[in-house]
Amino acid sequence: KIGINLELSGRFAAIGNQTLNGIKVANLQTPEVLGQKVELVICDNETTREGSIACAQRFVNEGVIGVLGAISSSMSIPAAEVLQDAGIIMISTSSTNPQTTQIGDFIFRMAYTDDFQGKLAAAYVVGDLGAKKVAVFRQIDDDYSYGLAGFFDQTAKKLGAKTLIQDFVANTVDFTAQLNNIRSFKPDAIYYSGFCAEGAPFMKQLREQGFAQQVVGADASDDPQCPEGAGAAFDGYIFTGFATPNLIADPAAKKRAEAFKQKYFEVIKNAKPGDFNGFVLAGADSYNVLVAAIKAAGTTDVKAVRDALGNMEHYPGVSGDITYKGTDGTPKDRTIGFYKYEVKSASDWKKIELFGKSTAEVQ
Amino acid sequence: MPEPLLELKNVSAYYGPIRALNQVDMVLYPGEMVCLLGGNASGKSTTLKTILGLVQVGEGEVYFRGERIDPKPTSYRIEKGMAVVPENRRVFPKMTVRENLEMGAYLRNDAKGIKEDLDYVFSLFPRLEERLGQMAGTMSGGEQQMLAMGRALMSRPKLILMDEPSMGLAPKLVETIFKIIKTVNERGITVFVVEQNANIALSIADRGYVLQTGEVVLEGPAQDLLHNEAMRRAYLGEV
Amino acid sequence: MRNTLLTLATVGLAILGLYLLTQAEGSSGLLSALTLIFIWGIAAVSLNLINGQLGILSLGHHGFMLIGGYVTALLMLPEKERAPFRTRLLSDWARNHLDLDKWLRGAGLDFIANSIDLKFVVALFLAGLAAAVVGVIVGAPSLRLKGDYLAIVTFGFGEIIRLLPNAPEVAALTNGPLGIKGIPGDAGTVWWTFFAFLFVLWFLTRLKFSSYGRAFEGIREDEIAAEAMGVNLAYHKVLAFTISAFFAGVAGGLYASYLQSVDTQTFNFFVTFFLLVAISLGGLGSITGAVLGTAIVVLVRIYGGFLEKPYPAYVGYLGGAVVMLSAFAFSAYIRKARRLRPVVETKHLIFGALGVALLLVTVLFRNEPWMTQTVQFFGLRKILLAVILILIMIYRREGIMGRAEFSWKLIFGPREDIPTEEQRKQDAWLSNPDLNPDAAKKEDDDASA
Amino acid sequence: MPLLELRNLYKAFGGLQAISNVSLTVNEGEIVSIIGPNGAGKSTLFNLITGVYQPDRGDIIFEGERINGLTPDKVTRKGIARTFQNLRLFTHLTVLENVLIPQHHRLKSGWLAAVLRTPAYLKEEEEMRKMALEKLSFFGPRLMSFRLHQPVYVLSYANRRRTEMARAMATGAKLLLLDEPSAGMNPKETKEITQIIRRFRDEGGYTIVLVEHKMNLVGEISDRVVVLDYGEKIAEGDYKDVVNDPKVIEAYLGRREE
Amino acid sequence: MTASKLASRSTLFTLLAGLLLVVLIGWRIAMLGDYTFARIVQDFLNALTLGSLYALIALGYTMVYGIIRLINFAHGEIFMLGSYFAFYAMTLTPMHWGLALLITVLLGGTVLLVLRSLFNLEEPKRTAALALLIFAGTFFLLAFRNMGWIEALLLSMLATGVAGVLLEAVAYRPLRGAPRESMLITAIAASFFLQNMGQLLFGPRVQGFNAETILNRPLNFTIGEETVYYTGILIVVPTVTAVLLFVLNLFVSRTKLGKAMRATAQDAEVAQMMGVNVNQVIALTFFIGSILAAAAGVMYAIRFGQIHPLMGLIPGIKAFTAAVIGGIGSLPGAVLGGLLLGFIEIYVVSLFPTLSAYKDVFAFVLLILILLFRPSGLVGEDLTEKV
Ligand SMILES: Nc1ncnc2c1ncn2[C@@H]1O[C@H](COP(=O)(O)OP(=O)(O)OP(=O)(O)O)[C@@H](O)[C@H]1O
Ligand SMILES: Nc1ncnc2c1ncn2[C@@H]1O[C@H](COP(=O)(O)OP(=O)(O)OP(=O)(O)O)[C@@H](O)[C@H]1O
Ligand SMILES: [Mg+2]
Ligand SMILES: [Mg+2]
Repeated sequence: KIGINLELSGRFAAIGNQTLNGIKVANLQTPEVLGQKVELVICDNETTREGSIACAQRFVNEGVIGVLGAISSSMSIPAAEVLQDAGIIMISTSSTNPQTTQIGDFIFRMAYTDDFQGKLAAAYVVGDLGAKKVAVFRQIDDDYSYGLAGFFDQTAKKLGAKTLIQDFVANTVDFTAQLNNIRSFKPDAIYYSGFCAEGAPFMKQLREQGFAQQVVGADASDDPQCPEGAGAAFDGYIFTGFATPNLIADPAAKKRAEAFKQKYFEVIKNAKPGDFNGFVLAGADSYNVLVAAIKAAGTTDVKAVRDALGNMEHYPGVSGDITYKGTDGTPKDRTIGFYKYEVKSASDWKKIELFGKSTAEVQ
Repeated sequence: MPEPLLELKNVSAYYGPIRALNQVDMVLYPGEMVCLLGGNASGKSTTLKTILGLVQVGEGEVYFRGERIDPKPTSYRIEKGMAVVPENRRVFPKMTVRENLEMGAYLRNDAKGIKEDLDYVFSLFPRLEERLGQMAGTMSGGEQQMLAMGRALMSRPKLILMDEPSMGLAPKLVETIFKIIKTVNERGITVFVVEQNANIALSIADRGYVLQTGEVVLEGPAQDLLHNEAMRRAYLGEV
Repeated sequence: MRNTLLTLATVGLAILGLYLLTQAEGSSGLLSALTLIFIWGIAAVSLNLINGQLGILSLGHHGFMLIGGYVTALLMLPEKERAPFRTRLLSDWARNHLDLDKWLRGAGLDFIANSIDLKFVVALFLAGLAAAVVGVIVGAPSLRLKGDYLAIVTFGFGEIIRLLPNAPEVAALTNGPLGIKGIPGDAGTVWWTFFAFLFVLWFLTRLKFSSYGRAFEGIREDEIAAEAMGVNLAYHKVLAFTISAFFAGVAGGLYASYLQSVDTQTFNFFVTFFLLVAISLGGLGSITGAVLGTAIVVLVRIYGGFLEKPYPAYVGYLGGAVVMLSAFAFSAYIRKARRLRPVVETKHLIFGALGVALLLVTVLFRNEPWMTQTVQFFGLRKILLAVILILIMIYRREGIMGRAEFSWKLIFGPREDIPTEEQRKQDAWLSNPDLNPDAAKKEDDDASA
Repeated sequence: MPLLELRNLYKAFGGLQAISNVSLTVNEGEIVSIIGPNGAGKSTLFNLITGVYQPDRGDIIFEGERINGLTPDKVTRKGIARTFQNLRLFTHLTVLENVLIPQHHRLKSGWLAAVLRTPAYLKEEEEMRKMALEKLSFFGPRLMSFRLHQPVYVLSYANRRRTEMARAMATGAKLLLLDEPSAGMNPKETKEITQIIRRFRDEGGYTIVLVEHKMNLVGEISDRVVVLDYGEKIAEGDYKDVVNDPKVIEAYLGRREE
Repeated sequence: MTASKLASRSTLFTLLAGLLLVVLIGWRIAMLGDYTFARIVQDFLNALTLGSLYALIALGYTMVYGIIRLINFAHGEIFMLGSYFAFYAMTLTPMHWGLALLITVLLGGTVLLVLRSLFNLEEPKRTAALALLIFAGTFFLLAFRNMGWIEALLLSMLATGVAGVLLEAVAYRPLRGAPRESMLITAIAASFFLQNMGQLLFGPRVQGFNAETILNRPLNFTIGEETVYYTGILIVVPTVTAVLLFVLNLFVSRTKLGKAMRATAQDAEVAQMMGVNVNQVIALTFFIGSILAAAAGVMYAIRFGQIHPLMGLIPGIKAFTAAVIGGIGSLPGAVLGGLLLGFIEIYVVSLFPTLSAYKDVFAFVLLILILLFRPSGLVGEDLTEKV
């Protein structure tokens, strides 16, 4: 029995459902372990902390072995507190805040952490793009965006660039004043660490107000809502995110991912091409590693499974090679992909894969 | 007997579990002036509200100009020719005197007729003309009462229902108001008036009904009621 | 006397039940539901004090809860913090100065120290106090305003309070938008919330049925009249507002402890919205109603989950048909009970027709793929809640309890406020003694004598 | 020393001089009636005395103390209570509660004592209840029996007027200002209320100023009658003199018929 | 303190506050240094754009709020519906004729019913003509046109108006005469319902609303060296708002129906006694309010390029705020309030860049200050009652 705690409605519903699909497909591929059928208990946390805690508690009641999710750090952390206390394994699919896995030994994640993402992006913007001045837009009331912007800002400064930070809050739609603020700063590039709900109007207004600079974003932009929302304004937008099959350096892992992608489009019939992304892979792999750990432990005893998971080395996941041994629950080596949107119109857009970078390299 | 203008057949009305009217029968003929009397809480206001449709008829039927109107909404009944001077005045407080009067003529479209009636109302209540632009809510109690009367007259009704029109009026005006009611009645408008001032009311009315705990306990020509011994004792306070 | 005994017995039973529940296997879901009911119940009855009893639409309750949450968080934060914090000024201070348990142990009162965490009591009290102080600051100037002007100002204050912990100047203490995590959660368990809830209920019920409570209700009914009757408007409004803020702060503290984290997004306007829904469902002005409403809302939110499970589409169609048909029957029933005619309104026939149509569709197309495919609707619970609320407002506009409170009399005693026919007759005799059959008889007797 | 003294009061609303140069003294134990045509400024006078409006000029002196500028609740606490012409009851509260609220300002116990139900508070509450019943008992069974626990909105108009009077008395005031106490009552009930108002003074010890349009009531109980017209005092004296004053007849009473 | 003294004191305070504000702004501009003239102009245009959008929303809000005195929490959701209707009209047309026919019958039928009950259409000939127009028009638009934004706007306004009337009939009408709180709660419930229904029916995700219109055409001019940017919306929305304000004000204060609306707001029972069909008048108010909401919703969607089921929440609150700042019941007040909000939001960000995330705090502080000194809003009516 495996619990799934995801943001299926509310603000992050889109990513939540993508992740859920990934888990479902993985479940179809490996429906059984130790001769028993794996039962998925789905719980929607409505993108609220309270909902996330309620889900966690429900899982404690139903006696699941492990919980997959949640997506964002804001929902993962409170659930992790409950599950850690109850001694249930949790694998957050895409929480990137470093805090999450520090809560305890039962908490794992599938993603990289933001310090890598921020550092890599800064290195790219200052190094590869050669920007001397960068304007940074962050959503100040979100753990993820705020933290990420901080890591970016630090590294960029370290690399010798000047930065100017502009703050906004969730649900902001009008950015004109902030844009006017960076006008005399004359940035060479712009870093955006927020989500698509704000990102689409942001990009639209950015272009309307005559800014032509390169904009770089992060994995929250890995969401069809971005190009579909703002259309051509997203053309040329570059962002970091979970690696898609092509960007995975390890050829074996790449193959696995490709195979999974095929399966995915077979199973999820009305999926659009853009719906397949790193979140799907992360969802699938969080399921896979848990099942693998159960198998390795040879029992459904939670403690044993946790130990198996904690000692897991080089598991061949669809998102790459997964090693938990010797970490706080964050896999050792994750590939961060760099992408670029090529957008003609809201309905005609492409995600170009640029290159991948391994977090192991930065370490 | 001519065709009745208004008829209540066996009407009962309820406020939740409380039965406020109990099998009331009443008839009004065109051109009559009928007076409704009764002690406090006997259901007089409720009777008017039932006729107007502000209180739902629980059992029984109400006919107006030959048509059964109890399932119809209030505005329909007004359209058919009722007008009302409500209990406790109830003018529109945030509208001027003029606007209040215009609201009285809401269903009419003949600008000329409205103008005539406006002048007529002013001739009855000169105070209203003085205060045309004042917010009705800031007028004194008696002034509001005049306004409520004037407003009812503005619709040129067939039947005018009045709930204590003399309440709060100076003695001089009370007389005037009953004269006005009389003239209104003589213009052919049927008048149904609830009045505590039974002496005056009965002296100008044609007939009267007396309510007690929601039941009609007495009815008859006004003169008879005026001289009815029990009636005098019960309502006119004479021993 | 009997009533007091009954009340005590009920409380005793509740404690026993709760105890058994905590011992039972697999009850943690139910327990956390109860915990939430108690926490939100405290917040709801405190909001009810202003919105229901004082009759002032206040939309800033989340602000007071947030203050309580932050204060509790800062005071209760353990020493070994998981997250790196920039400042732990307050929590360090609290650990050194507020640890009553240490003193108790020093005084040899170990058994108290072992059974309850006194520091949490103090923290909650201070949380309430902080909220109450802000309540005075907010209330004193703004309560002069009336109606919706006041509503929007309280909303404004609520939002300001909510956004302030993010301000750079205080972020060192509050950790900015990221909030404080790792508050010890054992303090937020069901016993704590239960007793806090009992206390608040006791307090507010007593307040309501005191002269002060009546004064509040007088203000709600007619400010001008209340003032003319000697009630000091400003004092009483600020008083109610402050007490309400105090308990909101307590609720916020408990909630923070339950969530083990506090931040500015948790206590957003939806919190107040949710509380409003709860108290109006139960009946504005009624404490019992507020509790009942909260219970319904929380339970629907937690246990309504089955509505959002995947099921074959025909279940949905059938469910729709049942809803429509019962809506039809229900409206007819209500109209009949209210003596409204006609019993079946033409427009309500739509419900019946739709119900029958849905039923037909289900039967006719029972084998079609779109009828057997699995569907899943997220968000049905909230829709259900909204529909319940609208229905209650339509058919019982004053809410489930209206303004009444639960009392033993309601169950055992006669209704005092609805007169019998007999009483009304007697009332009429006051105006007209002639109609009094006794009097008439007496006269007859006199005459015959 | 007169109980209440008004000295040269003025009040204007925009261009309308609602009260001009009105002076009046009321002695303890008197019943004074104020009459005058509609819109003469009678209710406005009450509003000035009770602090609902502030006079433009002039003084209001109660028990030797100037009370201009006090808020209505303070005025009430000084000992002046009123009823409203347009009825302002606490409509969703019961009759009894309506009569308890005006006693609240005399409560000595604080809110915490009220919550804790200290003996002192309970005693006060008991006294409040007793006083409420005492005031209501002026109206006999009309308000006392089942009506006591009925919410006001189910009461008929006249019963609401009675409740308002009981409520005003319960403030513990010395001076009652009654604005048309008999409105909405038939002649018989008016007679009844006349007796009751007299008993307010005789048994309750109140001083009463009332506004009325029913001359038989005014004639029966007034010690003194004051006539206002267009905001000015046009006559004052005992009932007989006043009603025969041609100015009053002209402005207010109209042609006498009897 | 007399009323007039109070008034003069509050004017004094207002003046003082205004002066303080000017000084503060001047000081900030001097502090900022690089705040060039072009940037000042740019900020002004930005503020005007945003403010006039708020004003437009507030205008529709006030139609219902000011006239029926119902805090229509669901207005934001009506606004959301308006933008979704337009969105689907634009993306789903031309559609299969069968589907078009079905929708035409459903939509056209309801519209017709609603219009009939709103305007007492009794003359059969005219009704038939109207019916023909509506059915044929809708069918044509749905089946044969790839709707542009203007057609979509019109259709959406009609459909949203009808939705508003239906909402009123289902949720509010049964509560006629109920205390204000009950209405308020129902409004909350309705808003809750529509939000979640929206999530269920339209999907929870953000949809791009990409219309090529003059409204979002980027335009610019130069001041000296620098360029100032704006879009067509800056011209269109203020104009539309001003015209609507004028027309609506005239309608409410001069026409019989407008008077009936006000009368209904003050005392619905007596309004009925005057022959006002209260249900009809309120339905009409909702119709107008919802049409305005739809228009505002489409403008908003075009401006910000996206729609989602919860999009109405914040504009709804902003409109409420604007309406209250301006003074309840006053149409010009609502517009003024909306503009003011827009200006605050922009200028806080540009004058206090580090505090830009707290612009709502500033907005609310200002709101509170305004109301403390002018308790009935900027141009609101006096609230004092005659006793
Ligand atoms: N809204 C209501 N709810 C419940 N009961 C009511 C309501 N309105 C009136 N009643 C009751 O119905 C009865 C009749 O009231 P009604 O107002 O018709 O009396 P009335 O004859 O007009 O008296 P009055 O002369 O005092 O105005 C009374 O017993 C009253 O208490
Ligand atoms: N707040 C106000 N604003 C403007 N005018 C007012 C206000 N209050 C009273 N008035 C006017 O002042 C005059 C006196 O009103 P007041 O209510 O005192 O009359 P009254 O003597 O009580 O009359 P009635 O016997 O009809 O009740 C009236 O003409 C009234 O219109
Ligand atoms: Mg009556
Ligand atoms: Mg008066």
